[in-house]
Amino acid sequence: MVPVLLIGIPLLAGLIGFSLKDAAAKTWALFASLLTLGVSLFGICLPKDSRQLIFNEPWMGSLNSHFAISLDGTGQILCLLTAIAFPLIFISTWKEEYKKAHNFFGLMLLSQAGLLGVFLAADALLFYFFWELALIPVYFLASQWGGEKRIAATFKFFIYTFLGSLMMLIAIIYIYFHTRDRSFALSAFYQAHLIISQEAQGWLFWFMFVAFAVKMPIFPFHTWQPDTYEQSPTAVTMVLSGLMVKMGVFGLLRWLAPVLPMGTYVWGDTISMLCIIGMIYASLIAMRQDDLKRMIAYSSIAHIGLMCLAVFATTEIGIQGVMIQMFNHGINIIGLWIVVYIIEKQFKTRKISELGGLASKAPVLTAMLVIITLANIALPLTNGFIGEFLMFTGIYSSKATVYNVVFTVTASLTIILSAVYMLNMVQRVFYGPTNTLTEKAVDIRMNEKLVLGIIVVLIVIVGVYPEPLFRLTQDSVNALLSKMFVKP
Amino acid sequence: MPINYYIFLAVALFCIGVAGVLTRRNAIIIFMCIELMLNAVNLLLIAFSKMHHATAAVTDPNAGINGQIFVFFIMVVAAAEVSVGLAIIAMMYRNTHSVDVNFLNRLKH
Amino acid sequence: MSATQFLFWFLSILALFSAIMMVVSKNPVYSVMWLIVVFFAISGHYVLLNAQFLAIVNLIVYAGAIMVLFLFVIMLMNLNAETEPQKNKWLKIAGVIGGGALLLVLVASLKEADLHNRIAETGRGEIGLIHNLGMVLFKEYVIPFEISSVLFLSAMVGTVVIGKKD
Amino acid sequence: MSNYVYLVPLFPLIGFLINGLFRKSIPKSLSGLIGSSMILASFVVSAGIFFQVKQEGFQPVIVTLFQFIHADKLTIPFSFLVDPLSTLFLLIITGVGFLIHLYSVGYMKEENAPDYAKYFCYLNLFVFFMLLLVLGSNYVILFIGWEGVGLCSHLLIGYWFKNIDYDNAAKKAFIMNRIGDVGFLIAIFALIFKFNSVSFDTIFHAAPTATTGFLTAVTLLLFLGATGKSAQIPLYTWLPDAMAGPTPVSALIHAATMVTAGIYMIARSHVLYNLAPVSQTVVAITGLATIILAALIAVKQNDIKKVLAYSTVSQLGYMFLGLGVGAYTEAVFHVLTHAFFKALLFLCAGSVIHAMSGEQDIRNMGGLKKYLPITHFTFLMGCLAISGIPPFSGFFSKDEILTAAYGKNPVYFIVGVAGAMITAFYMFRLYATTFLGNFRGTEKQQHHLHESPSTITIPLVVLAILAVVGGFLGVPELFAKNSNLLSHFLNPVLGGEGNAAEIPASTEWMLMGISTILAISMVLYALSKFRKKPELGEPVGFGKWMADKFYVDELYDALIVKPLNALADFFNQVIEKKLIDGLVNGTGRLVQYSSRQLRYLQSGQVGGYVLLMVIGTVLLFVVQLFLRK
Amino acid sequence: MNAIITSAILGVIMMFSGIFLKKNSSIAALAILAILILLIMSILDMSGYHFFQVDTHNMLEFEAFGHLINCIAFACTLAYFLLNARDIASIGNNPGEYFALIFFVLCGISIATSFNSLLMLFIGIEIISIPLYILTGSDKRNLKSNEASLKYFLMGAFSTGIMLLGIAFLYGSSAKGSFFLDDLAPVKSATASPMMMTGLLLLMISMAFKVSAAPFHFWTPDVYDGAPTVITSFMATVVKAGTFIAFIRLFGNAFPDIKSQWQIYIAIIATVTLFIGNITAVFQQSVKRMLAYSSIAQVGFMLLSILTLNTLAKEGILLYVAVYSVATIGLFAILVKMKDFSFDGFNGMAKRYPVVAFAATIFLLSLAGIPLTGGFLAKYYMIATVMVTGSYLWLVIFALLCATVSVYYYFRVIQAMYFKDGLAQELEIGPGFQLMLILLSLVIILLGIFPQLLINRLYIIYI
Repeated sequence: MVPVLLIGIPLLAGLIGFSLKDAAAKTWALFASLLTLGVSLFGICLPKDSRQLIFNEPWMGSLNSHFAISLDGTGQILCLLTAIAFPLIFISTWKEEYKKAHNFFGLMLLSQAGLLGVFLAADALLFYFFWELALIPVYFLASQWGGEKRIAATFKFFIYTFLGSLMMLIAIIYIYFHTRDRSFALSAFYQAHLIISQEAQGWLFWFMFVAFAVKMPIFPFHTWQPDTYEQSPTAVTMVLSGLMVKMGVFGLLRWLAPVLPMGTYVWGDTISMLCIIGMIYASLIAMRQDDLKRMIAYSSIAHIGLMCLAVFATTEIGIQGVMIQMFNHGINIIGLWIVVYIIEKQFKTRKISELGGLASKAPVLTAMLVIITLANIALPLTNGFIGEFLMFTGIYSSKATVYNVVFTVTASLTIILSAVYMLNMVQRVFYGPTNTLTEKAVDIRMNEKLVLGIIVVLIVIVGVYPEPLFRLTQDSVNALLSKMFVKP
Repeated sequence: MPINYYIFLAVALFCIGVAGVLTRRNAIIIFMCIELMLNAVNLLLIAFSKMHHATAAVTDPNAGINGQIFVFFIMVVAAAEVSVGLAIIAMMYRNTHSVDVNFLNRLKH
Repeated sequence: MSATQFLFWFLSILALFSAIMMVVSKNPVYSVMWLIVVFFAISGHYVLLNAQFLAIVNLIVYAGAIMVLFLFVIMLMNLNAETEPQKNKWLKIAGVIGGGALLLVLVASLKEADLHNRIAETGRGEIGLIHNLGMVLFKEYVIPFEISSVLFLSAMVGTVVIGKKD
Repeated sequence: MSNYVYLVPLFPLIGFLINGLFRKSIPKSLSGLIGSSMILASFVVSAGIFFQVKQEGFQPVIVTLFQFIHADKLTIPFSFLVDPLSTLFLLIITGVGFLIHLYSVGYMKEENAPDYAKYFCYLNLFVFFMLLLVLGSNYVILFIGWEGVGLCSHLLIGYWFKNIDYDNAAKKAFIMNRIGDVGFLIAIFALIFKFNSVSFDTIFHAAPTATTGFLTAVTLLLFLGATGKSAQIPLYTWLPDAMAGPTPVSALIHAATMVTAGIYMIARSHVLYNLAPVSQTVVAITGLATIILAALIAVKQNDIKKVLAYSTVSQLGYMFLGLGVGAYTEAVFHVLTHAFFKALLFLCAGSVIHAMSGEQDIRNMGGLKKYLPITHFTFLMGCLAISGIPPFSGFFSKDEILTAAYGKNPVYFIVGVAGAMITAFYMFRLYATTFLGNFRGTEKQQHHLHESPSTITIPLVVLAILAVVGGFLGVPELFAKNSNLLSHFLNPVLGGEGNAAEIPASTEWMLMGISTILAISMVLYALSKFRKKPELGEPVGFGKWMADKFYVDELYDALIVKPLNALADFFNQVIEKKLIDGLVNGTGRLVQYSSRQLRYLQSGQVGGYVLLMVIGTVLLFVVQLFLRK
Repeated sequence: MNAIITSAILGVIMMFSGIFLKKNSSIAALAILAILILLIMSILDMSGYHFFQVDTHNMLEFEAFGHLINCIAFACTLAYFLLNARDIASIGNNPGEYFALIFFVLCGISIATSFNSLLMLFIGIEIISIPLYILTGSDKRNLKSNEASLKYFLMGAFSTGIMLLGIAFLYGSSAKGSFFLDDLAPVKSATASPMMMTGLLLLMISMAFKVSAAPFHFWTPDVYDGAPTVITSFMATVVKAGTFIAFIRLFGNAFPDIKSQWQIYIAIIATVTLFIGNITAVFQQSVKRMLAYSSIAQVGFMLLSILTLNTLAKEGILLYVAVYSVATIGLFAILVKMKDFSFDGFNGMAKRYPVVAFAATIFLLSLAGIPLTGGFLAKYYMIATVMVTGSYLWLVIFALLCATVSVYYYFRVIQAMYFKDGLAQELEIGPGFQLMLILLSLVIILLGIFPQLLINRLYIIYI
């Protein structure tokens, strides 16, 4: 029942939201998202084998597709992230005045429903449905409330992802016809690789991977991202980079690597190369960005690249790291966006070169940002460290490739680079003397303080005592790994 | 007569009709060319009907009669088409005083 | 060469020739005339093939009714040679080539058809007689016969809608 | 007692939290008090631990707080290791740390309350991480402290963040450390891969099973980390810039404690190094090179703190030399003494700067002897100690390292002694130029020259005493049997002389003599050279090279920074915008274009349409004809 | 049989209604009533209540599939009337006749969905075509309308000629010398004789023309563009559906055994259709014309079902026809109310007419094949039916690439409605109209989530 609620609450709330008055819609959305958070927490507290966590009803008879959703380990952590993220987003942008606000919040909730659906679906067709359902509202949000070049940018984003998901659709159908009893069920998909030949797995892999690679995004499928992030309203950017990006990694973990183990194994090295190229490439570009949003966008590309790399290392430690890092990255980057949002609200600019010296005017904001930054560059005792440490360990001890050491070493260069660009940003925005623009800067308001406070607390807690997350993900990691192919 | 002769004759007439449609601009002439095509088909059908008759007459005295019935229907339909077609052409002539199919060329690209 | 064969060849050549004339002649009226000749030739073929009924119908309906209708229209619009603007040369050539190409491919795809032993018998067989046709038409083909009334009705209505002045 | 070891880092943490969270509300006096008292508390605890540890037959204790990470078969507890080595460092950190906190209370008076609180909260945080570093019972905890202290040094160097240069220095420090840290991290990954654990005891027990090649790689990577943290070639350039921070910070972080983390770490993993002779050689040679390079640069520096910074670098070089030749105890001993006298020197410098109201250039000083008697005296003690004049502390520690170096390879010894001579020279150049001669500063400065307040002078005195007598903790066996308390104390951990070669007593006497005589002569030469006419002009020739630090920074800039930026720009402008994005948009444009062209098929002319249809038909038939064959 | 006879009778009734009823609105009302009757009749027919027991001498053959298609077509027509009946009546001066002709077309469609002999196919197609020639030209004063009707007529007649030639060859090659679909295919040998292939190809080409598949589609854009918008709506949806079913029925019942020999041509035609339809649509400036091209593109997808002719194909085409017709009718209904058909004409629609904009968005999303709309499942079936055969994967990929292109031009409208601001033009629409649009969009979403509501009807057997 819990998964149904998780999807149903935001869905219904969103639909209702369309009909509300603007002011009411805002409160309504916050309320709904908090409710969702409560449900998801409840679901996580339930015992792993509880019947409450699974829902399965026949859906499209002739296609033998079921409305099957289950809140298992892989999804749990991301559902938690999604459930946490939305209230944070709503609170942090509480003061924002959207025109047609009821539509805005309605769409936001719909996108949440879609995201949760993606993370919960246990049926390929359903997964595809939610995959798109999450995309459409975000598209509307971004091109309705975005910047001046929004239409072109977001449309590019839409075409990109749509093409990707169509490719995935082909793969899904192909696999569906090769399951034993013509079914879309996840379990059936996990069996399909026994029937599908290795060559077929080879090309199927790409068909699926493209969809996920675009979402993550992996070099060279990434060019939609900076523009879209730059043009979208910050609230949407948070959804995009904090949550939707995870759809890609999640898809990789749950729908690709275990479903096509041979394909994944065969192409592993190629993809890893792409990931590493992308990481370094993005980090270098991030060093030269002057727009805060673009800078963060590229840094996100680099971080996601690492996750993808760790997935293809197919080691338990690595994948555990990915799971945890997905959560952490979501939290951290949302924090960063909030800071960007605050800055943009105050100074009407995101240009790093036009800012400076905020530290003396807004010490609290500075402190918060510094902590989030440190988490982003994976300093010990922040959540970032846990994830990246595990992932790197996993990559190094990977049996899936013979280049594990090379990968580790080259990838670890980004540890340095990330420090370079993040510190640059902090220094040029917050340190140094104030200028005419930042003269009359004021420190953050209560709601922002609250949100950032929560984020910082999460960062530190997870960084110091990650045990709960380990326990949350342990089993599902084993389950996934048991289905992947690792050369003995 | 060998059936091939009829086939090739009909096809030839048909293609002359097609060529006419392609080369002329006068709507009426084009329409007449189309009529020619139909007649070619009629001829072919009757030839076939006789062919089938020749092969199966012993078992079924009416063998191959369908072809001729079909021709009958084609004529019927053709007549109907002609009435409509000429009406359309007349309407166009009334509005433009031309029967040139390329005279009106508002709809393109 | 028997009379039948002679007639066959004569009618065929006549049909083809007058068809070509119909296409090439500048003056629409001539075209109509040539087309009527074609119809007569074809009717001749029908007679050869012992399909007298259709031969007659062809003459009455086509050569009689339809072509007269055409003639009326042409006269009505008094179109003569000058009134028809000519297509430019290249399109004409393209058209001819197109028709020729179609002929070629059709012939090519039909020539393997092993019909050398099949013949369309001339001068014999009762099926072309009005009696037999009638029997079949009003037995097996009564449904299409009835339904074609709908066709006529719609054609009639259409002609009225289009034709009547308003 | 040692089960309460977690109290030691806990106190500074509390101090950090209090000062950090209530920085706005609490008054200066209180925050200073909290800051220092917390350190004092943990010093007391550590002292208690020390007395327990130094009893005979003490077995190292591991105190586990909680499971930090466990994934797959890898479990990393958050646990502390109490043994002589860590205890010794506890004492150094908390002890010296406390003195410097005390000193700071006076030194930072001018700051306004929130910044004052911020300063102490950073300082406490630093101590916390430093303690974590030395207490950690496995490499990951050590690494946590490792990066933590890096962070704090970054924050403290950039303490006066309004000054862009200081920020740059701070950034440089952090990034250079990060480079080293990556090496460290990779080493940890390798260790995990090999031994499936990160805790010291497990690894050290299993180490002999690993191949030498593997161990060499790991130790070299660890050493890379150490060069970053402890400012050795090639990653030393951040330390001199780090002098941008407040002087006490330089004293605590960049002289006494943090920079010695590398030595601690290598001493910790000496088991691995003993198994990897190649790495040892590398360590030794790097140490030597650093000694000479830094010393030479120091000779021509005129900023009082810069001189001390470079001398720190070269002193650290001695420690690495010691580690390289397997004289771990000696190295640690030098860490101890160096902590005393270098902290002392820095604090004196601070006192001088304080008195000169911010002036740091020694060419504008001189003759301060009579204005700042206490400072002058303590500074002199420091100089003697660092120059290795018997019986000051520096003499013993440095000498033991040199002796051990000789045992390994006479060349090491010669170079080391040369370094010692240069050290003596520039230290006394500094001393003479600052305190002797007559005052060269402005009237205003001269007007309010004055001895610093007691909060500043007391630490000086204490440290001076330690600098003088500290050496007797490790008197060589040469003088009296079992006189080397330190090595006896550390024996359980570092196993006495490690694999340093034994050399006959007579030779040892001789070496000691040589080095001593040379050092003293250099001291006298420097005094005679600079007491009357200090060099004030711009250096020329080789001197200029030394003064400009052999252009190492410029070299790095040209070799690494510039190309990297160029590459980044290339990616950003060409690959990203032109190539990839161009490709994507190009597809779109292609569709548009073909659409515009295809439209012309729709000519609007029936003839054309029919023609196209016929052509289509013909083509289909052609296909069919082909397929039929 | 119910459908055929009833529609004919109703046609006649509508024909005379013009005489007795003066007001357009009342004629429209009568038409709506009539179509309702027709729908009910055919539903009854499907449910096994045959009112007219006629021995068709095997000329017609009624089966669930055909009945279902009839129902869909009539239901769509009902929706179409409910939305646009008044607009139809006000095309010209003889409203009764327009409706009469539409009913004759429906009669033709119900023949085309149940023919069993080439003769009936021919007559059915003609009964569909001839009234359409008229309706296209029904806006007599409008030269565009004249031109469209002339072009349509000439090319239509031409394609009829081709079709007849094809039929002639098939007749010649059929062993028994009959026009029944069952007798056309080769008896013993699984390979078609050259003459049969010739006839089959010619027939395929003419059918391709009727459903406007490239490269025989050239009449479509001009005719759709020139015809009165209401009529375009009818032609692009119900008529296209009917003729397409004739197409699939012809090849499904006549030549299923020699599929392997003609599949490739369908594949070629489908490829060309997808390419030309989608690519050309991209650059259109008028939404009406864009929809014309999009209808071509959609046919490209539908053709995939003829390619395979398996169960999935039958189910899929059913869904596809229904969803596509509903969406297109909805869009045209909006278009009918507009003066300016250019994309900019839609600017700011969302602000002024949120309901209309929302419905239009759903329709467009469905046409673009976005999940949760029926359009997605329709496309899904088309892809699946090809993929299950294991061959022609390239065609699937190509089709999906084209689908991506189609997103471009469909979303241009959405962007105009929602993201571009501008003065939306005045539309005279009542609440009923808006309600109807909402209903249609709900139908689309419903079919997008529960397709079996429609598909399962195929398998319900009535005695």
